[in-house]
Amino acid sequence: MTAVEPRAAAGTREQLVRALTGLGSLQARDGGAVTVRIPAGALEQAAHAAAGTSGVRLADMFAADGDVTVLRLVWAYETDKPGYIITESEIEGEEYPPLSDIAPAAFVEECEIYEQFGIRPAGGKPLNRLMLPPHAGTELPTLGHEPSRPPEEVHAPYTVGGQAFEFPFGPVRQVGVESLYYGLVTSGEEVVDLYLFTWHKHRGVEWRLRGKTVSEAIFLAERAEGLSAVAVGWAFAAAAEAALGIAPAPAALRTRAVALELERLYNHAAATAALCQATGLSVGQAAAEIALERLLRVNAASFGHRYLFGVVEPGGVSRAPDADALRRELPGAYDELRRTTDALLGTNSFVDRLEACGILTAEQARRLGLVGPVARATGLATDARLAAAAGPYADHPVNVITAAGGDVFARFQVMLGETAESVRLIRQFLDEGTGADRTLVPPRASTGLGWAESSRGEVLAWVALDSGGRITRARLRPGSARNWRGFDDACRSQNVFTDIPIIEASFWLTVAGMAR
Amino acid sequence: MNPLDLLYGAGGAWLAAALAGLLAGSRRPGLLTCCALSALGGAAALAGGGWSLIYGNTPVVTPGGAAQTITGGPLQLQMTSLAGVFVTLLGIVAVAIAWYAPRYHEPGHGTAVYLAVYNLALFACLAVLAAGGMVTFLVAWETMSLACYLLILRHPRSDASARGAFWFLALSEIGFLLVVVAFVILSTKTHATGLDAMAARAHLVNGGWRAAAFLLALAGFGFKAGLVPLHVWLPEAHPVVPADGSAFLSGLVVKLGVYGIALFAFRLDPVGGAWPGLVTMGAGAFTAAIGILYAMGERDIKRFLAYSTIENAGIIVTAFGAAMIFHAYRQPQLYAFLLIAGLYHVANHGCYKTLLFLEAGVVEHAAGTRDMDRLGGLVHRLPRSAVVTFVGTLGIAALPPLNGFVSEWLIFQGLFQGFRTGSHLIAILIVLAAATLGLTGGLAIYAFVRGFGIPYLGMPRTRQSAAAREEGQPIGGPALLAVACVALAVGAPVVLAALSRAGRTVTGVSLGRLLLPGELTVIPAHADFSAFSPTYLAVFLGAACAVPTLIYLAGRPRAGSTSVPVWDGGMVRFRPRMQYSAMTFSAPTRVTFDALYRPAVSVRRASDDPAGRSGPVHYEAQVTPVFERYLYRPVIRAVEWLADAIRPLQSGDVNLYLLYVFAMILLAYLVGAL
Amino acid sequence: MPLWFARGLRRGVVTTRYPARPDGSAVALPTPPAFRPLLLTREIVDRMIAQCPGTALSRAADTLVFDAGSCTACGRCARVAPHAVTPSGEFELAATTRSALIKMVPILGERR
Amino acid sequence: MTPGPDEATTAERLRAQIAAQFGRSLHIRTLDTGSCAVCEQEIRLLSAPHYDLHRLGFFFTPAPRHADLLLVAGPMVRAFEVAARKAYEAMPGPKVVVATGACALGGVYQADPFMHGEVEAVLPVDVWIPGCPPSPLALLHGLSVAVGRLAEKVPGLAFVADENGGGA
Repeated sequence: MTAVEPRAAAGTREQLVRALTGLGSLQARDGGAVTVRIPAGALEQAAHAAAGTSGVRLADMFAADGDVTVLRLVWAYETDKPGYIITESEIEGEEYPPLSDIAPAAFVEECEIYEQFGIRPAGGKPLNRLMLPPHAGTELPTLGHEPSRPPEEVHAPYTVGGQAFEFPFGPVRQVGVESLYYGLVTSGEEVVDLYLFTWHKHRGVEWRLRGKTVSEAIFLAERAEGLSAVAVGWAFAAAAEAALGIAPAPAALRTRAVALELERLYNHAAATAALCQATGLSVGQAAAEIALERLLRVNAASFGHRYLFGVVEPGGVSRAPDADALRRELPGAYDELRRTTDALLGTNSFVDRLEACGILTAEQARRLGLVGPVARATGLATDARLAAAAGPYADHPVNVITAAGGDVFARFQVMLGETAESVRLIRQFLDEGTGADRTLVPPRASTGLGWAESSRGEVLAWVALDSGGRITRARLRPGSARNWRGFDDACRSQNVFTDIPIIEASFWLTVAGMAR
Repeated sequence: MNPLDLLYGAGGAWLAAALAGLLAGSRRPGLLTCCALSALGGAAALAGGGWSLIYGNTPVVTPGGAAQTITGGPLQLQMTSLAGVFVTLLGIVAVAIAWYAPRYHEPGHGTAVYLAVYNLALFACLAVLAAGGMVTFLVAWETMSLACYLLILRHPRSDASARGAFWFLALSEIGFLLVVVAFVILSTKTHATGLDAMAARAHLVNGGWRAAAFLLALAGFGFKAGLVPLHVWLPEAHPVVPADGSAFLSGLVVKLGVYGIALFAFRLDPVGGAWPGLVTMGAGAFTAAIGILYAMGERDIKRFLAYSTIENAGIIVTAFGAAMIFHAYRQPQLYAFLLIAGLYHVANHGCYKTLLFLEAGVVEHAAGTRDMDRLGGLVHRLPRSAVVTFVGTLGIAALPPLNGFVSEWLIFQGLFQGFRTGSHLIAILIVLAAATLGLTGGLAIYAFVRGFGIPYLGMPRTRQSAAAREEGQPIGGPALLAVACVALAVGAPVVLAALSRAGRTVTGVSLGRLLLPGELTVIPAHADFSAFSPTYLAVFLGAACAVPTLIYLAGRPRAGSTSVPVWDGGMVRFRPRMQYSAMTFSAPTRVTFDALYRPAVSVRRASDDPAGRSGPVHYEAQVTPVFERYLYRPVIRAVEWLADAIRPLQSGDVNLYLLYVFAMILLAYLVGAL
Repeated sequence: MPLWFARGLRRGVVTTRYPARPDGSAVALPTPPAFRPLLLTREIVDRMIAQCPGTALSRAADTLVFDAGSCTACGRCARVAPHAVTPSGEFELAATTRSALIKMVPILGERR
Repeated sequence: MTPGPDEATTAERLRAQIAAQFGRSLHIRTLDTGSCAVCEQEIRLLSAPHYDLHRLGFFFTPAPRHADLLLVAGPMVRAFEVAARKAYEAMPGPKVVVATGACALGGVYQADPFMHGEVEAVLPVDVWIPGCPPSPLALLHGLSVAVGRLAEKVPGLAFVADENGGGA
């Protein structure tokens, strides 16, 4: 693979935009996102230009089906003025340039697009099955037209020479965890390869969002990844708002931000509990779960839902938090968590299992386009909250917590840092005042991109609306959909099977978010 | 009338079989005749060998009179009890293979030649064992080597068989050279060519010469016996021979090497002093351990079995070496006991290894491959073979109640009594050897759990192995050997009685009652040490298995019970790739002994895209053939270099050659002039 | 480990007594709506049905069919008619028949 | 079975019932048939100190072979159907299936090529627990109801529950 390496000298965002515009034409420019139309011929060149600029990451890639399939690449720009650049190109025929050769992060999306739209990267590299199970009884509907021929069996780890075998695990795994199939390819000792089937949970959310109004759609959107309901909801709402050209009231945005940070808090607490479970530290798990439960009760007390469902709505929020309850309850719950984590950091049997376990290098994270704590633990300061041109995170800049090492312990430390940061932010947002205003949504035909930083990393949403305000294409990309692709590399850095649960806990992803 | 006369019959029958094979083997009836004759010869050899165990040594006879025969010396024949053990084995193996061959081979020209050569090889082996003089021995030995070389060349077009045959021939010839020198030393020093005469006058030779002769013989025969590092021909040759051929090589030819060692160690020149024994024992133990470790690294059933042959040869030689030590330390009983134990293991290994190779042939024909990782689930497809193979596997894994266990137990009992030498150092060294054999035994069980489990149990890994059928596959021969294995276990007392008689003719020590005080109990040479009865053990284990079975059958719940598939985590279905493979099964050993294996690991994928791999994963861990690479390759290179260095002399240009001649003459004149 | 032991002791018992005793934390939980038949009109009901993101609400003539099983307690119906719809506060809803979760609410608001 | 009039004895009765019929332990296997990961979080919390369902004699088991109760969340994605059936068949009788959460009860998704939309379409559900997600308390209540169903399913036993009139 000859992936393009970024040049040392970072061009400014405007330079890149100009470079891309030179190849095509500027479509739209709102808040954080710039849309450039690139002719299919120049797509490869454009991808080179973007991937070659340091601080630019391929954040997402998806297609939409009209009379002709349109391929959109979302580039996250992370240095001087963070934001997003969307390139859209109309693809005639079955093939488009092999983008994953330029930006490896595109591979999973290439597979997904092939499944859904039947267009594939030129060069005929084998693509994996992602969402559509091979054993599906009925023919599953796709967003676009069918692929000419179905993708090859996922990773088919037919171990030629038979010097390794596949250790099957799942889809029904331990109690109280999501369905997921691990194919653990091992030579008896080391982890040769690890691959995942997530289609046991593929619910076709993007498919069923079509034809709904954004207000109806957000109900399903936030259930795409329930543990990041606020983040996904916000990203989706923001996309809708961008499309409809409305800006929610600052108070409403602060409400969202409070909810978002609460969500981050309880997720990190849950991850801590999972880490304890994976390392066999039951007492720590119990302590962390006490903190988790208290945080969830804070959520319930302040927003009326333990998992903050239904808080975010297009145009604003459905309800404001009970600020007094929050001020009253949160510090206690947070101290509970903090005491537990402090004790954990003092427990060698715990820390030793975390250190040098499931290592990912910054290089890997960058190439794979990883986001969230996983990426930040490798030293990449990537955070979608920085990309806010306005709103609470612009007024109260978040200081991004990073760590070096990229191992489980680094991820744990990032989580700890972020919990403290979240509490600080919540306090500031509350002090500035939160509200439940909701601007109503006049329908109009347009498209928009939205984003939010969930506890698992950047969530992206993109919607295209028709004149009736109904969705023609909605793209949801929760953090999980990104970070699972780093999981097998992290596991392969390890030779011990028993570390895999620890690594999984430290990623703290959901299958739901991946399978949607 | 003595055993020798029977053996004339056997030899004649095999020559006839060879002739029949050569003339008519290309058609089914001729093939059958050939095999029938071969079996007849086998039966005769079996009878003769068996008889000679009881009869003792026959006098040396010279059928051609003292006249110089084509052998360049008088043809001297003699049947000794020591050789009798091997002749008996030869008989059993010959019968089993003769029973097996007609179904295994397709009639045809190649087969005809092959069978002819094979019967010739049988004859030559018999001649080796019946040789009463050194010239006869050497001629027979060389004939045997060449015959085996032709056997290995069954499919001369394939490079593999050419390589295997070459390795065999090259090493045999080197070995032969050493053996010749050893014999020459003895005969010149003893002024005798008859083996008896040599043995009788051996004490006249001074220690240095005798030691030299012994070491030469040990090395020379070691090439045949597969002593590490002289073993390299086995894994190369066995895979390319037809199954019965490799069965013959492992079951017998290797044993002839062992016979040669025994011949020198115990009969011709029992060297004084402990160190030759120590050398022999050390070589044996080393061979055993290395052999089984390499066996763990093999996926090809035949190569796997070949390495296990090396291991067993090592065990036998260890026993012989220990026997020599005890001899040097005036422990006649243990000396005799370990010799007997070693011979016992010879017989056992001859049976089950032949069996396993024959069954490997069945598997190869039925499933189209010998690669364990492409087999699987054969127990449902080849049930008869599975049962027979299982018996052989129990035997070779030295698990009670089968024969392998008996002989290995005896060997261990002998080694554990190393303290009786009185010398601490020697005692420690012997126990060290015992420990090595212990490790070997443990690994052997591991290896054969794999060797049986991977091909026979689980799911078939390829379509071919799923389509394997038993119809038309030979079974008689292996079954006979399975019976022999059980007999050798249950009938241990009888066997030991016979062997102790045979041993007496060599060692002069009579163990009879000391070894077998009761009818069915065995005492390892010293009553105060330990005792056990293979027969009772077999019976007891049989009962121990039967009782729970009966209880289960009796107490099986009558109530209706539902059977549901195994809980597989909700997978759509198990796939063959999800089962332990041969190489993953042995991965722990590979990791533990990686200093020896030096595995070179390579992982390849159809697309090694860092953003999500795709396509088949190809994982290989190649074991480095240490001895080939670091011992033989340099030698080969040196030889090649020498050849290159000489080549320029021969330009093929006549004038140049004339110049050489002229120069030579000139030189001669000059020399003459001076 | 001793440290954890000490923490555990200091932490005391947090375990709920439920089901022996009711649990205080239940009050904050989102619960399916309770309808005031007298304040319901067809028009209100239809608007609520339109707002319901799931399949919990439907109308058969003059009865509002409310399927508590399908209800996600999102509260959208309550926002349509805050006076007619209030949280039921009932969370012990588990039933042994599906039909037990379906409630028929007469629409009596028309009468007046 | 809604808890009897006498609240204080509910837990006692539950424990007694479990003790009587299931040797002091009723084992639960959970299934995720396409949930949004929140129901799983709530189920995990059942064994957390705040709810600690072990005190009532419930235990989680990873192997359906040992399970008496199948706790199913999610809208039963068709691709998961095989696994769901296998898990159910792997359980020894008597067994109950508890559908957990609005998805499992058909409140969020309708039947379509992707999913059945509710658990009932594939497995014989005995107890329905509403809620999105059902809180741990709701789950505890649901489990107590399930014990009642399970008790009814055990043939020819005197039900402790019925004796003190709590059998529903």
